[in-house]
Amino acid sequence: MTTETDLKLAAESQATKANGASVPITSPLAEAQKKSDRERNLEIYRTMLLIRRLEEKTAEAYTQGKIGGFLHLYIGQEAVATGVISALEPDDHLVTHYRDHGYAIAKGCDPGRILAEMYGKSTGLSGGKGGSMHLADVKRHFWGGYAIVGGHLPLATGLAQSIKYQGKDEIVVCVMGDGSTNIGMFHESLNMASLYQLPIIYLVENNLFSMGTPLKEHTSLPEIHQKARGYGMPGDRFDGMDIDVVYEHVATAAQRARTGGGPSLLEAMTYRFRGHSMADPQFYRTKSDVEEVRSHRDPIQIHAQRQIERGVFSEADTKQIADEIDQMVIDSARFADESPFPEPEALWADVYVQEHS
Amino acid sequence: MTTETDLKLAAESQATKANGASVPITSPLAEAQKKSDRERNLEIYRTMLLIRRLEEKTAEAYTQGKIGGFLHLYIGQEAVATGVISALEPDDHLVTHYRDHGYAIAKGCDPGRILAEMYGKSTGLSGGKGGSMHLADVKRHFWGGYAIVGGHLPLATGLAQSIKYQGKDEIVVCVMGDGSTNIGMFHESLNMASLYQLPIIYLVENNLFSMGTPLKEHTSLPEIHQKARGYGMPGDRFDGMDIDVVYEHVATAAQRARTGGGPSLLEAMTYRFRGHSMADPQFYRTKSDVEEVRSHRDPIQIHAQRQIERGVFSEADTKQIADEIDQMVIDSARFADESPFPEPEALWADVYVQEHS
Amino acid sequence: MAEVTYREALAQALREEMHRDDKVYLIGEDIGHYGGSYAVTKGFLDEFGAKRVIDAPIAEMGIVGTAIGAAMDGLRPVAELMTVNFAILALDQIVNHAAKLHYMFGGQIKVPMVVRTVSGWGQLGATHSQSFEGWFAHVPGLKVVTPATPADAKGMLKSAIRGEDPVIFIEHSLLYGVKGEVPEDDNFLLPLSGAQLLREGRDITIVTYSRMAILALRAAAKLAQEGIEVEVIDMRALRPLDMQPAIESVMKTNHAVILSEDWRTLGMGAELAAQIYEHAFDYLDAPIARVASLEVPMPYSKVLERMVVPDEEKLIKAVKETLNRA
Amino acid sequence: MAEVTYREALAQALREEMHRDDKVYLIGEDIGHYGGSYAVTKGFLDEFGAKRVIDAPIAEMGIVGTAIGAAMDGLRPVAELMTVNFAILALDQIVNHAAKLHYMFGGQIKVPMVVRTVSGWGQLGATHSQSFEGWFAHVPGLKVVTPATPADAKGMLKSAIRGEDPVIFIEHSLLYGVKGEVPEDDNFLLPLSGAQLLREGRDITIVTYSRMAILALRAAAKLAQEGIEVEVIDMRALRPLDMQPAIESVMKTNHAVILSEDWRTLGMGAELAAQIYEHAFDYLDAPIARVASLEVPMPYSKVLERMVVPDEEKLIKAVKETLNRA
Ligand SMILES: Cc1ncc(C[n+]2csc(CCOP(=O)(O)OP(=O)(O)O)c2C)c(N)n1
Ligand SMILES: Cc1ncc(C[n+]2csc(CCOP(=O)(O)OP(=O)(O)O)c2C)c(N)n1
Ligand SMILES: [Mg+2]
Ligand SMILES: [Mg+2]
Repeated sequence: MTTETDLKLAAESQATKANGASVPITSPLAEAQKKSDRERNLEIYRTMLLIRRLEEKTAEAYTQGKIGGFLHLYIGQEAVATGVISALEPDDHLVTHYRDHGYAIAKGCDPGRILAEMYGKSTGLSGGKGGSMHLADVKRHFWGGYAIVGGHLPLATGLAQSIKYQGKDEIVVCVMGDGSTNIGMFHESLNMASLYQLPIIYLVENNLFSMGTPLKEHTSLPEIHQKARGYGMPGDRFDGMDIDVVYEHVATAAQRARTGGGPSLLEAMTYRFRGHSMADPQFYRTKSDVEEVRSHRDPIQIHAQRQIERGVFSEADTKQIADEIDQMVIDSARFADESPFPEPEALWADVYVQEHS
Repeated sequence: MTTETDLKLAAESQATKANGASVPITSPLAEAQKKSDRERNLEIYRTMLLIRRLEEKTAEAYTQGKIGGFLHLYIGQEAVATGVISALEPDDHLVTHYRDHGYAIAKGCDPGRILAEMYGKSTGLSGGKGGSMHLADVKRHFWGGYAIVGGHLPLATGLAQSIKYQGKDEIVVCVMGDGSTNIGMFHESLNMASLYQLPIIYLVENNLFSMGTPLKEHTSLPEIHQKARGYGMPGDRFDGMDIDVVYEHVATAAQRARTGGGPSLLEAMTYRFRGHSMADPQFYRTKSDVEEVRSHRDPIQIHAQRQIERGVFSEADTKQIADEIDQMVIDSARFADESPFPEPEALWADVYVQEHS
Repeated sequence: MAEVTYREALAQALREEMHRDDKVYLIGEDIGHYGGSYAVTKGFLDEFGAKRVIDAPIAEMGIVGTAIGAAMDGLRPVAELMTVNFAILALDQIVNHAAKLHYMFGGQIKVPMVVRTVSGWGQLGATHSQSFEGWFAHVPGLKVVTPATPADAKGMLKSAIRGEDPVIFIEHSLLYGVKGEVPEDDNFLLPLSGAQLLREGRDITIVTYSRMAILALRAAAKLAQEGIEVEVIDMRALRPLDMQPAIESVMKTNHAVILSEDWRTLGMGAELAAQIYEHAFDYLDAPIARVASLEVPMPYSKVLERMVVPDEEKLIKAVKETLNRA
Repeated sequence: MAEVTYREALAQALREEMHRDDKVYLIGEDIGHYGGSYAVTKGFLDEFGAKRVIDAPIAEMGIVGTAIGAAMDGLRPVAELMTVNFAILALDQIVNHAAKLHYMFGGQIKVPMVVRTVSGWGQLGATHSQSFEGWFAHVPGLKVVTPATPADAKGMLKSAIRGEDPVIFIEHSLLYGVKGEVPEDDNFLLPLSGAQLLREGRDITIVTYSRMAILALRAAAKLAQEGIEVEVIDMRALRPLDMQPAIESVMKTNHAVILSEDWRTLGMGAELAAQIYEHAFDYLDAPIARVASLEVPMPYSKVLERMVVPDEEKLIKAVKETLNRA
């Protein structure tokens, strides 16, 4: 199957070109925005379902030992990534925390290369060197997932500084969890972003837990969006389980950032249906806590139900998409399985850009 | 003069006893609170003038090469330290930044030992090992001046945590400059203090400059007391050049902290009449900027004028105090001059409490 | 004596000291509700309550800094930093504060604090697989402990908690499940320095610590079958360093290999080797070999990660090369 | 060639590169209105404006982190950290981010950033007198430069700014006033590694860097009067390390002293010594001496501080002891 692999990599060949895009950036989700109500909502459904199904495959692969280390699933939070990316321009910049699979998919990254990265294969987005927490696709302006909590906030802020410095009309979205808002880098980053009026959105996915620590026990101000007040910055909280709501609020903040209005702090109220990572025994909540939310606020259900009621698409459409996605997941897994591990030479590659000088 | 030295050190002998007070803590400023209006205001005048005169002596000693390293004078900000300490109980805890001379004096530390510390003498408050930025007098619950900007905030927060843990009714005051509110440790400390409802006051001396960087250029929210909102904490701003105003506002926050009301963020508006340190060329402001404030808002003038007008004390009283203080400064300088430098053995003392084990 | 895991030995030490002294409390991320990211403090929140088992915000500087402040006032905090990779976020508090206060203020302040943290790897990626024990060991005012066995883990942690100085206590994520004999005595205390001879041998000395000590013993057993008698020295504590056992051993074996899991350049191996050269110069028949991690950010892919870290094969190769030189 | 100070050489490098490439900008505390805490960027705010000379808040993580982000997007930031003592507040950004991104993301990201910072002492107290160059030199992915002369300062800073990798550029506060010949050429570039022979001698080799190189030359001159011919090697860059000149020199002199201003244990001296032993083992007539700072938090009092730091007397003593041994 190397031919398939080769084709895919050829198509993705600019992916490893460092720093910035070399070709116009496109993604299904972005293109769908310009299309009909039906097209747009089908693409949103497709994206959310792909995230869900690929994560399920990922969990399975982890139990099979094909994926190692820490694995943080995005199941339950699909509407946030999907809503965020659909509200952005294709060339807008994205920086996320380690819970990055959903964003990689929404940004249009190849699911086969996403899985391959988690399998530690040379065909992975980061050549197998990053793994689950460090997916990146710079040619799509997805600058990667980061695993030091809060560590990516200054980086994202610097990206925004560069965009303003160069007078570009792009913006940056920096994603983090609720627990990440307590670390010093949050403070330093938001202060600088507001002080310099940078085109950036800090998006907090408030899933009510910092690993196993409940929101009210880790922060003195559980209304996280209100932390924006400390920086003279607008803050906004909304339902992160409803894609349409997410789109609304992100679009507003994006408009503000793009037109010189400066940064925003957004808080998407969401919930993860799985543990913090695959290792999480979840002593801190009950199965019924999770069932409660899953049964009433599943973002994919909410979206499908609404669009079917609106007659925008039908049960049949969702079935067809489900079938397409099942096949896509199978193909992606096969691609990852059949891809080669990195050659030993890869070990010493890219420690420095200029080894000598 | 070793006899005088010996006497002073004998009187201060508990000073080097580690961790906490061994004898009931007293200080002139604290005692004066319980006395008459006249006594109280004379003591306040005495304290502010001693700070001013000792700083002038310090500056002179620096130019004579008796003091080395960084020297940050407190001239112009006297009303803040004096107001803060007069509003506290003698056994309340104090942690400050490197601009600590005024606080050491207000807390009742011996001026001779303060100067001796700056001279690097063994009779200094910290045995000559700390210098100007690291005065401390633990037996008076003055836990010291710290020179890593923001570095002392977590320490002060931990002191407050210990006080609450042990059920003591003391409180902590943590002093910092306006520029220090931008560093991550400010965020982490205030969040934890509010989350755990600790008995602490964070007091910002807003002298409008972070070294040479103007307030509006270093922080996105120049109304520093409003940063408290990000932590669900009360914030309060007031005139730091008026001792009576400082007393008022600090007393209120102290009462809140002492009665389980949790932490506060106070902002005292003040100004330094000298450079950031002795090395400061002050390119960032004009002589007339300083003259303007010095002539209209000198905290010592404001206090003296008001009390004389109120008939609480007279010109003659101030003259007499001035004479006493001039003598005190002369004696302190002599004590510092005549004190011995540390013995070579001191180099290896106190690296560890338990060298072996 | 009972057979318990490294994890359980640590839990015993914490539990016993918390029962003995109510000034001892724990603070760290997810040590309570979650039960500890490596399950060391599982059940502690129920047993001791939220006052003494504090689930901290993600704020490494705040966690260590407040622990220092509480220690200054006489409490005995045990701060947990989930891994040593995050400990560098708190390095200012550890290096510029905990290590300095007693000296800088002329003995007026004491900081009886323990910082528990964890080294290790296992497809965790570049930012979660580092070893920084050498950085802490560079700093006067700190004590640095790296126990390899359950017994050392328990005895040294108890001593660290009862001691008067700041201690950086570095555990290893790949050791938590390892079992060993541990005394049940409530007052089982071990000194915070002192290297230990783990295995006698006449041909060559392996100087190491933490998890690598186990690796060294396994390699030594294999080498014995080939007639190579290896002496293994476990440093146990990295500051203060007790070099005497290693130096005496090398004076006997005339050959040495330093084995550590950190990056080679400026790693622990550099100091351990330098001191052996300085004190056993005339006894060495060959240069000392340093077996350490290859100097790349840790790659995620297991095929690459395997190449980076020291293993039996690399160690055995270094031993043979050192013996066969010249 | 013109005689200029180390300070002026740095200012020339910054000014020239800013004129050459408008993607180069400066960010740091008090580099603008104040003119730089060591006056290196005096006048830059007026010359280049606030867009390219940014007076940052006191936020070391933010300063370095935003510089990394801007570098990722193609700018060439020069971040200034007022002293290396505060640089450890930004260590997470430097070690877990700047050093890792290019590798961790499979080559997709580049970080062409320079962090200028300063070591030094002078009655500044325990928290303001430290040397951490060895910590940066431990980290794969970073380049570490420690120029001793105005020419090196200028040529290496210009190369660092034009390079594609993150560079930690460590200046010395006691060198800013020192003068030296500096080429006026706008394209005067020096490689970011490569040790240099500063003085030839047959008897013993002093291996050092930064300000200590000046001290070594002074001591060498004195020793020459006593008939002891010292060879002085300036390492200039600490990562990557160019050991060849030092090793060849020791093969000739058979004696070595390592001179550095950091604490001895786990300091630069450990690595430099270890590598010389490894590569010149059979040529050494005596163990290598390490002259470094005494291992205490730096005391303020000048009578104590004087005892801590290396000086001519201590160096000369070490040279003679090494030569007279056995
Ligand atoms: C500086 C730092 N401290 C601790 C950790 C360990 N850690 C990883 S994720 C996490 C919890 C983060 O929770 P949150 O920010 O709410 O994000 P979520 O996982 O819920 O999406 C912790 C403590 C880390 N990676 N980095
Ligand atoms: C972490 C850190 N960064 C930088 C410095 C250098 N520095 C010392 S004081 C100072 C300015 C502080 O200003 P502010 O907080 O307003 O206090 P002020 O001196 O005005 O009282 C700076 C940048 C430091 N000591 N620590
Ligand atoms: Mg969360
Ligand atoms: Mg100020």
